[in-house]
Amino acid sequence: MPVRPVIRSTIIAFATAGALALSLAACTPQSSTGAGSSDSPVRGGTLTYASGDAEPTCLDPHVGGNYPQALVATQYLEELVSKNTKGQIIPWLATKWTESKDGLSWDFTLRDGVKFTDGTPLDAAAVKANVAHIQDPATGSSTGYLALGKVASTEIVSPRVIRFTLSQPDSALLESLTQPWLAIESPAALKRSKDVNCAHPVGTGPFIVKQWKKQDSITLVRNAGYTSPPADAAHHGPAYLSKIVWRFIPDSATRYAALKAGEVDVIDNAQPDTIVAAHKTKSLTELNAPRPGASNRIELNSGKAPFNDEKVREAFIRAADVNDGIKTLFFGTAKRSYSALSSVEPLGYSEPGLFGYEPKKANELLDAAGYTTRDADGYRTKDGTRLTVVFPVSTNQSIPAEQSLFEQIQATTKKVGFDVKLEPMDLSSWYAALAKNDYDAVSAPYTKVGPDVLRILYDSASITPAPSGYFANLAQVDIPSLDATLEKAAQVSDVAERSALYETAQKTILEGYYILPLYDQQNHYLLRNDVVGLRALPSVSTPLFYDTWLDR
Amino acid sequence: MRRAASAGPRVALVVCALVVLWLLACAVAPGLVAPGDPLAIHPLQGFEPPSLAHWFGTDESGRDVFTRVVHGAGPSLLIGVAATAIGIVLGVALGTLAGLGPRWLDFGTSRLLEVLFAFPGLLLALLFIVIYGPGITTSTVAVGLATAPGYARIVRSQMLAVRGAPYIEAEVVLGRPPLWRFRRSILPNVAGTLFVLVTLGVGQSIVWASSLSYLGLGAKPPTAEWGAMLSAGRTYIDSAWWLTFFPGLVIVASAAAATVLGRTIQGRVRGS
Amino acid sequence: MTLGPGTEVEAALESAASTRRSGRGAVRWLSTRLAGLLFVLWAAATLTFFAIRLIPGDPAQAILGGPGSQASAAALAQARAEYGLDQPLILQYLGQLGRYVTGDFGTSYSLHESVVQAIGQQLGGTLVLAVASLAVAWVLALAVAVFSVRAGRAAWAVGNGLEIVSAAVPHFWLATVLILLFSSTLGWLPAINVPGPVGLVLPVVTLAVPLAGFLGQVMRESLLNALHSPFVLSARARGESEVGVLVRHALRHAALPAISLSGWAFGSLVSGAVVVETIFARPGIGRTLLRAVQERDVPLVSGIVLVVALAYCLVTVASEVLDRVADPRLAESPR
Amino acid sequence: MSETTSHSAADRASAAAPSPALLTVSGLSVRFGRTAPPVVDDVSFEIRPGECLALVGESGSGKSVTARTLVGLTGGDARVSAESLVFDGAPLLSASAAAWRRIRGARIGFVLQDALVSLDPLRTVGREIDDALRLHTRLGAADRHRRVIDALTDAGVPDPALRAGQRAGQLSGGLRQRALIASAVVLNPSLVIADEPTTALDVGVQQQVLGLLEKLRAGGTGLLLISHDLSLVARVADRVAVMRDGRIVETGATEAVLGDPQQEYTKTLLAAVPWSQARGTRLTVEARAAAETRAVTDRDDAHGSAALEITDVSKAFRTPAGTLQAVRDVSLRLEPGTTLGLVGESGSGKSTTARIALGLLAPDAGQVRLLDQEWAPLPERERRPRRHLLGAVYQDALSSFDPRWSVGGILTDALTGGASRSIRRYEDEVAALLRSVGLNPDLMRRRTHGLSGGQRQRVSIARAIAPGPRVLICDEPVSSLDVSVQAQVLDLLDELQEQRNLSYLFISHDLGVIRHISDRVAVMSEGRIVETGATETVFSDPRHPYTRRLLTAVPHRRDLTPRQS
Repeated sequence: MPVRPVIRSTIIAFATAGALALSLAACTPQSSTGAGSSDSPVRGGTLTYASGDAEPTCLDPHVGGNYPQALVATQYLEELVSKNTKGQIIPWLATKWTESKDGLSWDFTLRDGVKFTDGTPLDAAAVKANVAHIQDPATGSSTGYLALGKVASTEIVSPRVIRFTLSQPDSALLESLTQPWLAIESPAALKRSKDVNCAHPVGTGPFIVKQWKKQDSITLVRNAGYTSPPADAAHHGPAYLSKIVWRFIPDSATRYAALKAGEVDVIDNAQPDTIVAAHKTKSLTELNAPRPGASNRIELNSGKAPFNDEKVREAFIRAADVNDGIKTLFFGTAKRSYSALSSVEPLGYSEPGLFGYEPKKANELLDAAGYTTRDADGYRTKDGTRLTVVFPVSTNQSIPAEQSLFEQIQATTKKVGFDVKLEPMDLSSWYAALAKNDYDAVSAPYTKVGPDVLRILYDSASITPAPSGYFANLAQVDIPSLDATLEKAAQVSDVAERSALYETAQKTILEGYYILPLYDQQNHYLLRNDVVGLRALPSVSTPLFYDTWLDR
Repeated sequence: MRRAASAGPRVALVVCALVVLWLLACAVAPGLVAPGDPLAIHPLQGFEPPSLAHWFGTDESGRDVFTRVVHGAGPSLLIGVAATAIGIVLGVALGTLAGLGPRWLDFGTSRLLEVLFAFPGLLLALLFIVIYGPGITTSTVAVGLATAPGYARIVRSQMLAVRGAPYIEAEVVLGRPPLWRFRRSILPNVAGTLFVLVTLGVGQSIVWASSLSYLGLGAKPPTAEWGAMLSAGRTYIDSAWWLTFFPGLVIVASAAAATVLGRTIQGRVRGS
Repeated sequence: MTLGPGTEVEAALESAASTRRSGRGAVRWLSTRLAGLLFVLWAAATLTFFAIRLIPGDPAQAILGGPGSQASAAALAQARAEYGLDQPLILQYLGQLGRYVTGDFGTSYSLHESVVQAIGQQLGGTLVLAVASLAVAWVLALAVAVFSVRAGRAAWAVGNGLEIVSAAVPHFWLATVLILLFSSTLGWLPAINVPGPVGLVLPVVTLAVPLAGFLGQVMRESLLNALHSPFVLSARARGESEVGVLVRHALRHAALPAISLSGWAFGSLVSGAVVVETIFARPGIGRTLLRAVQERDVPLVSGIVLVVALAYCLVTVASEVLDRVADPRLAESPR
Repeated sequence: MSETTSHSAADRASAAAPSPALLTVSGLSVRFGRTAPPVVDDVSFEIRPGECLALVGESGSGKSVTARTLVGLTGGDARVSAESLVFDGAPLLSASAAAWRRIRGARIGFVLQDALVSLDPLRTVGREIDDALRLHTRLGAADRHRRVIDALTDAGVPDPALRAGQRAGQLSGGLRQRALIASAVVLNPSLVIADEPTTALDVGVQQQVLGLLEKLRAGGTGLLLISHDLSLVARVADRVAVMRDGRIVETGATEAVLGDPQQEYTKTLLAAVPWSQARGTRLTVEARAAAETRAVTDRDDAHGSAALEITDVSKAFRTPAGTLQAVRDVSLRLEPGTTLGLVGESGSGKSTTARIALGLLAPDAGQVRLLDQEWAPLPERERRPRRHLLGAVYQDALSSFDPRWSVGGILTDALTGGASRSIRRYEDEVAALLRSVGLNPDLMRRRTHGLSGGQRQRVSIARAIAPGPRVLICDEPVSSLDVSVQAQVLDLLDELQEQRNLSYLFISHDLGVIRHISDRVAVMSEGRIVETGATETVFSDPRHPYTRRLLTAVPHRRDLTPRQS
């Protein structure tokens, strides 16, 4: 099942207009234009969205904070700031913001006249209540909590101005605030019980949660009094659609069949073969919006044998033939990545030379590493121990094509003597296996926009598990110099220096053969072509239906 | 049903026997039926439709589906046989306790079976797999566990029926002690039914196990196991029907063939 | 998921027969059944309680959003205290039983609502699906049985083959083929749950076809037996037409074992619902159960197990009542 | 009474002779499948109004198929041909399905044996009778109901309104058979075909059903009676047709055919009926030739120790309906080398007594002694060493064999006390045993289900005598056998008794069989022994009213005694 509920934290690059520009056009999410005849938007109508992601357990993205929550919350909750396709931070609920010289204090001026859908006005007190809500352990916020990690306190400067006081400079604060997990909700609504708020969160967004039929659908209706579109929206006033039925269809074949038959208008988590098929179908179009943050990659656990030996890591990477597989399995919809970061990340650094398929070299490396003998099954051994790579695979997070790719890696690395044990498991078991350090390789699609994701993923501090056993540094990279580089990068605001620091960090990671990058985190939407004006928000690539209308 | 056994189904019986023979050949010596390597990948030759070179087409990694189906017979049938064996052994143990033990034991065991029956089979299997983790072994055991109550019930009733049969009474009159009766008469007579149950059960267990594979709880990749193949191929149903069709076909064919054979043997055993 | 032809069906028939044998007065019969029902519920609750404790993983973690959560030690401790997970097992067990008696099934970890409420929301969908499938399976089975019994030897073979093959079809495979054919290719029927009966067609067919295979085999056999029985000969000798023989005599006899099988059929439908609800994206108990198991949602799993066991028992009792209506012999004391 | 009946029947037969035939069957042949030999082969007969024709024959003689062919219900793959088949002036052979339906139930009534299965067990008898009215008349529901009640009343069913609302399973054997007949004759058909209408009924009930059929015939209805029971036929039929292998071998007036049979087969059949032959007379012609008539010694007052002695035995069963006292204070004494016949109607407690004697059931009270030693109640363990002294022969021989064993295996097992089942080592002994029960040793390797009924019962007897018992308990050993086979088995039992000085406790519901084989008789009713004494004494001078009633209910065969005796 292609459901991918993950903790996806998103920190967006502090992007200056000049720095990005170049290759972004190719990678930025496009907006659907529609093939319809009329150009003037039609009001009304019901759009049905079919999500292959797991149904959220709570519609308030403060609680927990995963991608499925972000997907749906984008329709009814709004953030202080947003990001445009050029990567610039743009106003949303906050019209302007200022940073103090020392970088430890930020003032946000709020948009005037905005009301939550329960009638509560948006003011500084509301924002303060939201920050408090996210930081309250009882809320159980994970993503939002981490993103506000450096926020020490908030202060109501005036009804329309809120001040964030930081413990350290945070170059990623604004990007953090673009994320749906940090959306601003009605303070009155937040005072209700957790269960009620989970079922009916109240925000300022273009739609309102009307009904949640568990295991079936969420019904969203138009917010007639909507006044607060982000700065890059195509129109003003209420949304065109009068209703969105947000359905959960976990089975990919069913989802695509329903789209083809017109029972649903938009699907996410489109499978590679259906994307190709959709291109050949006149009534369907694709919206490709790769998720920001890290690329999809296999992390090699350097914390224990056999991958605590760099030679073995390199041998594994050299022995894995992935390019042909990606071509066939993804039908050309995914491009091979040689970077730790998503291709939408401007500071991403690629080094294809490190990842060439060179079985001969792999054999040499393994010989050098002491795996000189082979057992009856053809696997290499050292001191009687087989060269085994335990590879737990989350069936919730890895789509079938990706699982097949792992099988191919298993087959190609077998040629040089690796015994890769693929172990598909459900999410709970998968986390449990990781917590027990019971893995040698793993693919964990961590999304955290901006190069600061590297700090989460590869700082040695992230090896220490949380009480729950969770930890992010699955490659168990433990290099003091890397820690220092990443820490410094998170605080400097000089563009060139920051860029250089991140390049150094990425080089360290790639050249240490800690990871095998595969491709961007796939995020393909398929829609019927009478759905006009759908775009993915540039922040975390969630679709926004505010400008969308039905040309039928 | 004399009518069922006659004329028409004889052709079907031959066909089923051939299917079973073919499957057994595949399970015992897959290399002879399909000499290729079921795990050999050819990434650039993925998704090729059925052709002379690849009778059943190729899968997403360019593996020959026919070869995989043939090589999958072993693990798939093994799952079926092992699961059935577990179910039968448990069933026989419970059924013997209930059928031949003292009355209070029968009462207790029967109530236990009633409770187990109230758990739908998949639920039992799911619970078991969640406790012991997914995989070919656990799903086999899970299927075995889930089917055991059913077997136990049949064995119990068979035991009771045989125990009360006139020929057992005739043995009492001839002065045969209980253990003798159990060993020489009751068990061998119940065994006939058990054999039928095994034949019928293997087909069912394969279907069961394939459903667990669909839910991602079955065999580990890249094992050529029908349920897992079917489950993996289902994703590409829109573009590569052969990945779903052929493994599905052999599952249905083997389950159906086992059923027909089982029924035939059942007819023989009942001696009508 | 259903079991193949033969074993399971036979087992179910056997269980029905064992309750049949104890033909007693209505009151005594009912009270015995009710006592049995209570026992089954208690045992199911107990079994589930201890089985779930065997599941690896910390329930407190599941409460706080699953193993991927970054809950603090304090939060975990608080959750443990809140849900009584820090008490000795036996106290937890007794406490749970006590709460069950008062109708308190606890709060689902993953759905953040009371288990009763969650199941209440989902039960309807599954019941509609199960009842419709059972009805369709009945009709299909009866149609094939009548056809194959009435229309000669070839038809017999065809009917037999149809039943065996359909009983051997895995639900998810059938569902896939149906979606591909009727939804993707022909576009006649929706692949997902849409309002109105049309959305029910494919899932119901998916569940009903394998079930009909099982029921059909049983029905066909008993139909044939009935048609060859002396009382049908008597009826014919009275001038009864073939249709009259079927309607007034044979069908009722053919239905008897199928009625007895209803309890088992229900169980198999619930198993099948796990797969079918997932594929056809229908709300329901099956899909909820799968999710609850995957998310280690202990209260929800326990609740669903109990509800399913209860439903199974009720359906069994109902089928026995129906059995006694259809076959009044069962209700009378043996002379 | 019987004399009057047969005389009047003869009178009627001659008086009816000129009237046109109700049913004419000529050259009727029936075969199943294209190549199979005919089951009914060139059968011809006529039935006139008010006349009763009996088709008699053993199982497989084709009599039932003939009967079914006459109502057009031979079956799907049957091929029926006839020179003529005329009912009431209209040809039946070319009748359409619809025409057949108009005839069945309305103009030809058809009565099957055993109403328990011949009436739909799920419907009330009232509805079953009503079916015929609903199908053939346009009466309203109320009128039909009245007719149903009338039909039941006519059939001699007491309390008809109550019975109409009950199902066959709720009625006693006699009532339900009468209800079945009512359902066949409710529309006063001119011809009634009755296929074994009294088989499996107790003698008393048999009597009532025959009376009903006779009443019909007296009312002018033609009657075709299918039966294997010559005594029954003798009582009711005007004319008899004897069938064998699908052909009619002999036909004529009842007195003529039964009193002075011309065909060998008919003679054999008649001789086989155990009735008034002297004790010890062989029933089969061959056996009779071989054996001398055995001297009937007066063995009833022998003293000394009994072979089997049952003293004051009682046994009750708990049923949901209450306690059923199956056996009360039964005392029996079986003298060595003799046969004690235990006779009674179904449910009288015969079989329970047998099971107690066999040590299969523990008596609630009383005791059983075998060869003057304690036998029951006793723990099975203590009984086991002496089990070889007591053998048993059952009614259903087939089900008393482990279905997996061959004949040789069964007998080796019995010979070796369960030590072996391998025929090879004991081949000679088994062969001798088979010969001693009149079977070919070649049967050794056969399975029991491939044997005929007579062969099975012989194997069963061989098994019983293999361990060298002193006493055999025979529970209805010949009840399911055809009369000629029954004769052979009874002869065999007699022979073995002489050769081996066996004592038999012989249980049967058939007074003829009991009278034939027993030295002494015990009559059982409702769990009690109501009368016991020497066979001839009991039969010629019954003391107890129940015995008397039982004996009068049996059709007489005085006239039919074959000349040889």
